[in-house]
Amino acid sequence: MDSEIIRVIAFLVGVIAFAALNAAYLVWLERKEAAHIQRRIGPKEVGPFGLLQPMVDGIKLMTKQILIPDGVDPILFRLAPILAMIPAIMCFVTIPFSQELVARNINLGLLMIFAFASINVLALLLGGWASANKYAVISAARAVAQNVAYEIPMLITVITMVMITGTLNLNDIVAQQPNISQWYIFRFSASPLMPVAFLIFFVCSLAETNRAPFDLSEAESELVAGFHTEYSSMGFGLFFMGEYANIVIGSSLAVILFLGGWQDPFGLFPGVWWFLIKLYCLIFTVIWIRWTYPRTQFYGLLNLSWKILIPISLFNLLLTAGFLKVF
Amino acid sequence: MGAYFKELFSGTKSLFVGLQITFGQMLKPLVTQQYPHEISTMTPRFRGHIELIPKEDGTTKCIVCGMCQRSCPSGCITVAGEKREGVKGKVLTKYRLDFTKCSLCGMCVESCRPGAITFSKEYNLASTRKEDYTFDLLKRLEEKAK
Amino acid sequence: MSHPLPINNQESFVLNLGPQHPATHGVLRVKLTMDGEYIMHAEPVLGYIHRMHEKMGENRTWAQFMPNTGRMDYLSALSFNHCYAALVEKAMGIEVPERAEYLRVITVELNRISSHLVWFGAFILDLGGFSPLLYAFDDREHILDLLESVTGSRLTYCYFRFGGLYNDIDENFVDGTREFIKTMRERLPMYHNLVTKNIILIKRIKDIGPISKETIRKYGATGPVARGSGIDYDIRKNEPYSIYPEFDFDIPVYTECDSMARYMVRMDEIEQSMRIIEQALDKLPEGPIMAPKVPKILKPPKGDYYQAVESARGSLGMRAVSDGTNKAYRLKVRSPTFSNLSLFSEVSEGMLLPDALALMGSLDLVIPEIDR
Amino acid sequence: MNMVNGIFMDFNKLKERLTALALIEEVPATPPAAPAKGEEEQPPAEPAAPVSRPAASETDYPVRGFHLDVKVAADSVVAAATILDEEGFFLEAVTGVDWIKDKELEVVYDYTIWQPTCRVVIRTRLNREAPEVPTISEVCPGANWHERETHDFFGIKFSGHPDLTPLLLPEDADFHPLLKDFQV
Repeated sequence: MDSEIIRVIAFLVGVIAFAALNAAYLVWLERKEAAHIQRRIGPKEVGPFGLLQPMVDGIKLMTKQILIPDGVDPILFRLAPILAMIPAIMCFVTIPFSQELVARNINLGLLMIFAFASINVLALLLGGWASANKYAVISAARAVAQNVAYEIPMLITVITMVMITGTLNLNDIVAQQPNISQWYIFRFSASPLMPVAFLIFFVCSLAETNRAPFDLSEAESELVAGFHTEYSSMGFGLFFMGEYANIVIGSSLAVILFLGGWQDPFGLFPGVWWFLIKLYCLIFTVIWIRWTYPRTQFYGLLNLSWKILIPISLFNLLLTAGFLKVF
Repeated sequence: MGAYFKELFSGTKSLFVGLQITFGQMLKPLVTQQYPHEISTMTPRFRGHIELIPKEDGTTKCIVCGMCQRSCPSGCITVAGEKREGVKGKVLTKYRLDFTKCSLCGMCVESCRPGAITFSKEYNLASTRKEDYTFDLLKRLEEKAK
Repeated sequence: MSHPLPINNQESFVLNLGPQHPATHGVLRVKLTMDGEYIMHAEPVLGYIHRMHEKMGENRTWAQFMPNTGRMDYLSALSFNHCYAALVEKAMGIEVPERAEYLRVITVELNRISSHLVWFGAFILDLGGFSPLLYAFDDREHILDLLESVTGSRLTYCYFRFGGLYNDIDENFVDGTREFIKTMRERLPMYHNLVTKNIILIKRIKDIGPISKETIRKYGATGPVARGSGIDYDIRKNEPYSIYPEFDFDIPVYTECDSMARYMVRMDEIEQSMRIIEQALDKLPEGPIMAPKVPKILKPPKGDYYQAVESARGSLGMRAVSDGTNKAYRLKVRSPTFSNLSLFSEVSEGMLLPDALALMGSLDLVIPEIDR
Repeated sequence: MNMVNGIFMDFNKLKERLTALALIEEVPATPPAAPAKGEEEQPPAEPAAPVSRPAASETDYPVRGFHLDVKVAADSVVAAATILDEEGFFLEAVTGVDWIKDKELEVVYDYTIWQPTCRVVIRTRLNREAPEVPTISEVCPGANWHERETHDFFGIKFSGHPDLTPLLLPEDADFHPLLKDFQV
C-alpha cells in the first residue's frame, strides 16, 4: 500500500515535470529550429546555445503581473488556463514511455486520452468567452468548429486501429509492434492504406492541437493572439504549456499507435530512449511544418476535413474491416 | 472526381516539396550577423551624422560662409564665427548639429565649397536623452586632434 | 469566397482592426462592421502618420524638398526621388546626362525589386507563413547593401539631384549587381516551389478578392493591382519617362483579377526589373553624372507641371504649381496606394475576415505613403 | 509638338465635348479676366473686347506633363467628369490650389486613361470665402477620398459628398493647413 502511494506521487511529480520541461524546452527547440530554417541562429545569449533561455522566460512569465481586464468573467477567466493544463497532464498518466515506465497501465488508456484531450477545446472556449474581447470570441468559435471537425476523422482512424489491435491498452498496442516491419504504419496486411491512416492521424493531431498550418484560433495576423489575447503572465504561460503538452501527447499517440512506441526498430534494445527518439522526431516535424507553410483558411480547413480526411478514413475503415474478415 | 484526386496528389506533393526546401535551408550556413559581437564596417559612402574634416594641423577648413546652414532643409545646423586679429576671413567658433532633425540628405556636404564637412561613419548612436544628439562638431574636432 | 448567406443586420458588431494590428503593416485602422466573421462594411481610417509633406513643400526651396520625397514611401523611396527630380527638371528644362539616367533606372529598379521582396514576405506573413519573409529579407539585404554603397543610405534615400545624381557609383557596384541578379535568379524558383505552388497558399488567395476592371477604373487604382485585373497599364510603357523606352521588358498582366493574379504580377515584375537592370548595366555609358548648368537657385517658370512615374505600387504623380519663386506654390503628391486602398471598402464587403486580410495584403499598402 | 494628335483617335471629339463645357475667357487682355458663366453650347455669348475663346487649351505635354487643360465653372464639374468617365478616363487625383491674391480657390481634377497617353486637367475656381463645388463621387467613387482630402486641406465643401469628416487630419480638426493664410 505504501509503495503504491509512493509510486503515485513519484509518477505525479514525474509527469508534471516532464510536461513542464517539455513545454519549456520545446519552445527552445521551436525557436532554434525556426531560426535555422530561416538561417538565423536563434537564442544564444543565455547559457550555452541559449539553453537557459526557457528558464529565464519562465521566470519572467511568473514574475509578471496577472492582469484581469474590466468586463471579463473573473471565475471563468481564471479557470480557463488551468483547464488547459490539467487535462494535458492527465493524458500523460496512461502513456507508456517504456514497458514499465507507465504511471497507470489502464486497459482503456486510449479512450481515456481522448476523453481528456477533448476537454482542451473547452478551455479555449472558456478563455475566449470570458475575455470579453471580440478577437478572442471569434477565435474561440473557430477553435470549437475546428476541433469538432477534426475529432471525427481522428476517431475513425483510431477505431480502425482498435479493430486491428483488438485492444485499448496502449502498452499492449506497443507490444504488438516488435520491429520495424511490424509497425502499424507498415502493416500492409491489415490495410494497404496504413501510411495514409498515419498521415490522417498526424494531420488531425496538428489540427486538434491548433498547430500551424491549422492555427486559426491564434492566427496572429487576423486575431492578434486569439483566445489568449487578454492573458498575461502565467495565465498565458499555462495556455502555452498546455499547447505544447498537447503536441507531446498527440505525437506520443502517433508514436504508440503507428511507430512502435518504445520498441526498437530492429527488435534489439527496446526501451524509453526509442520512445523519446521517435517522439522528438515527430515533434521536430510538427515544428518544421509550422515554419514552412502559410495558414489555411477556415473553409479550407473544414473542406480538408469533410471532403478529404473523413471520406478517406471511412474508406480505410471499410477496407480494414474487409481485410480483417477476409484474411 | 479525377480533378479531385489530381488536386489531392499535386497538393500533397507541393507540401512535401515545401518541407524539402525548408529542410535544405536549415542545412545551409547562417546569413545573419551577430551584431554586438560582430560589427560591420560602413561603406565609404555611408551617411552618418556630419563632421568637420581636419586639416593637417588639426584645425578646420570651415570658412564660416553659412552655406550649410542655409541649404539645410530642416535647419539643424547652427554655425557661428568671429573676426580675429591676424587671421584672414572668419574663424569658426561654433558648429552645432541638431541630429534629431537631420535627415542625412547631404545638402550641406554638397553646398560646402571648401569641403570642410563630410559624413561620419558612426552608426552606433543610441540614447534616451534628446541632448545627446546635439553635437558640437568643433569640440569633437578639437578632441580628435588631441 | 464571398458569403453564401444573407447577412443578418441584427447581430452585427464593430471590430477595430488597427491602428496597431499585425496585419495592417503600420498605423492603418479599418473599422469593420461584422456579422460573425463576415464583413458587412469596412471603413479604412487614415491619417495616423500624416505629416503634411505638401505644406512642407510650400515652405522649403525646391531642392530642400528632396529629402521629404524619400520619406513617404519607405519601400520605394527612389521612385519618389525620381518623380520629384523629373518634375522639376521638366519645369526647368534641364537635360539629364545619359549616365545619370542609366544609373537612375538601375537604382530605381533595384529599389522596386527590394520593395516587391518586402511585399512578398509581408504578404505571406499575413497568410501565416513566416519563413519566406526572412528569405526575402536575406535577398533584400543584398540590394540594400548595393544601394547603400551608392546612395549612402539604406531606406530613405535622397540620392537624385536636379540634373543628375548625388554621386557616381563605386567600382564594385556593377559586379555586385550582376552577382545579385545571378543569385536572385536562383532564388526565384525556390520561392515559387516553396510558396507559389503550395496548395495551402493557392487555396488561400486564388479567386479571393476579385477586383473587376470597372472597379479599378472607377477608383483609379494602378500598378500591380490594375495589372492583376488584366489592365495593361504601366507608366514606364504608356507614358515613357527617363530612358525606359531604350529597354526591352514586358509588363506582366494577369486577367484573373484575384489576389493570386496580383501576387503573380509582382513576382514576374521582379524578373522584368532584373532584365532592365541587366540591359542598363550592359549599356551603361561613361560620362558626367550631373548636368553642366544647373542654377544654384531654382526658379521654375510660372505654371503648373505634372509628372508621373511608375513606383512599385502604381502610378505616382506629382503636380507642382510654380509662381516663379524659389519655393513651390503648391506641390501635390498623388500616391498610388491612396487610390488602391480606396477600393477596399467596396471589394471587401461580404468577405470573410481572413480573406479580406489576404485582399488587403495583396494591395501592397505602405501607410506613410497613403497618409503623406 | 503635340503628341496626342494622331494617336488618340477620339482626342478631338473629347476636346470638343469638354470645350463646350469650358468657361469663356478673354485671352490677350488681362490674364485672369472675370469669367463669364459659360453655359452649354453657347460659345461666344457677347464678343467682348479682344478675343474671347473657351478656356480649353491643348498644352505642351513634354513641358507640362498633361495634354488638355480645361477651365470650367463649378457646376460643370460633374458634367466634365461624366464625359471623361464615358470616354474611359479615370480620376488620378483631386487637389486644390489657394490663389489668395485672387481671393479664389482652385480645384484641380487630374484625369488619365489607360491606353493612349492622354492626361486631362479640369479646373474650376471658387470663391475663397465660401468655396463649394458639387461632388463627383457619384460618377467616380474613387473621388470620394480625394475630395475628403481636399476638404481637409482647403476647406472646400463638396456638396452632395456622403461623408466629409477629416480623412488625413485628426477627426476633430477644424483647420485647413494648405490655405496660404494658415500659420504653421
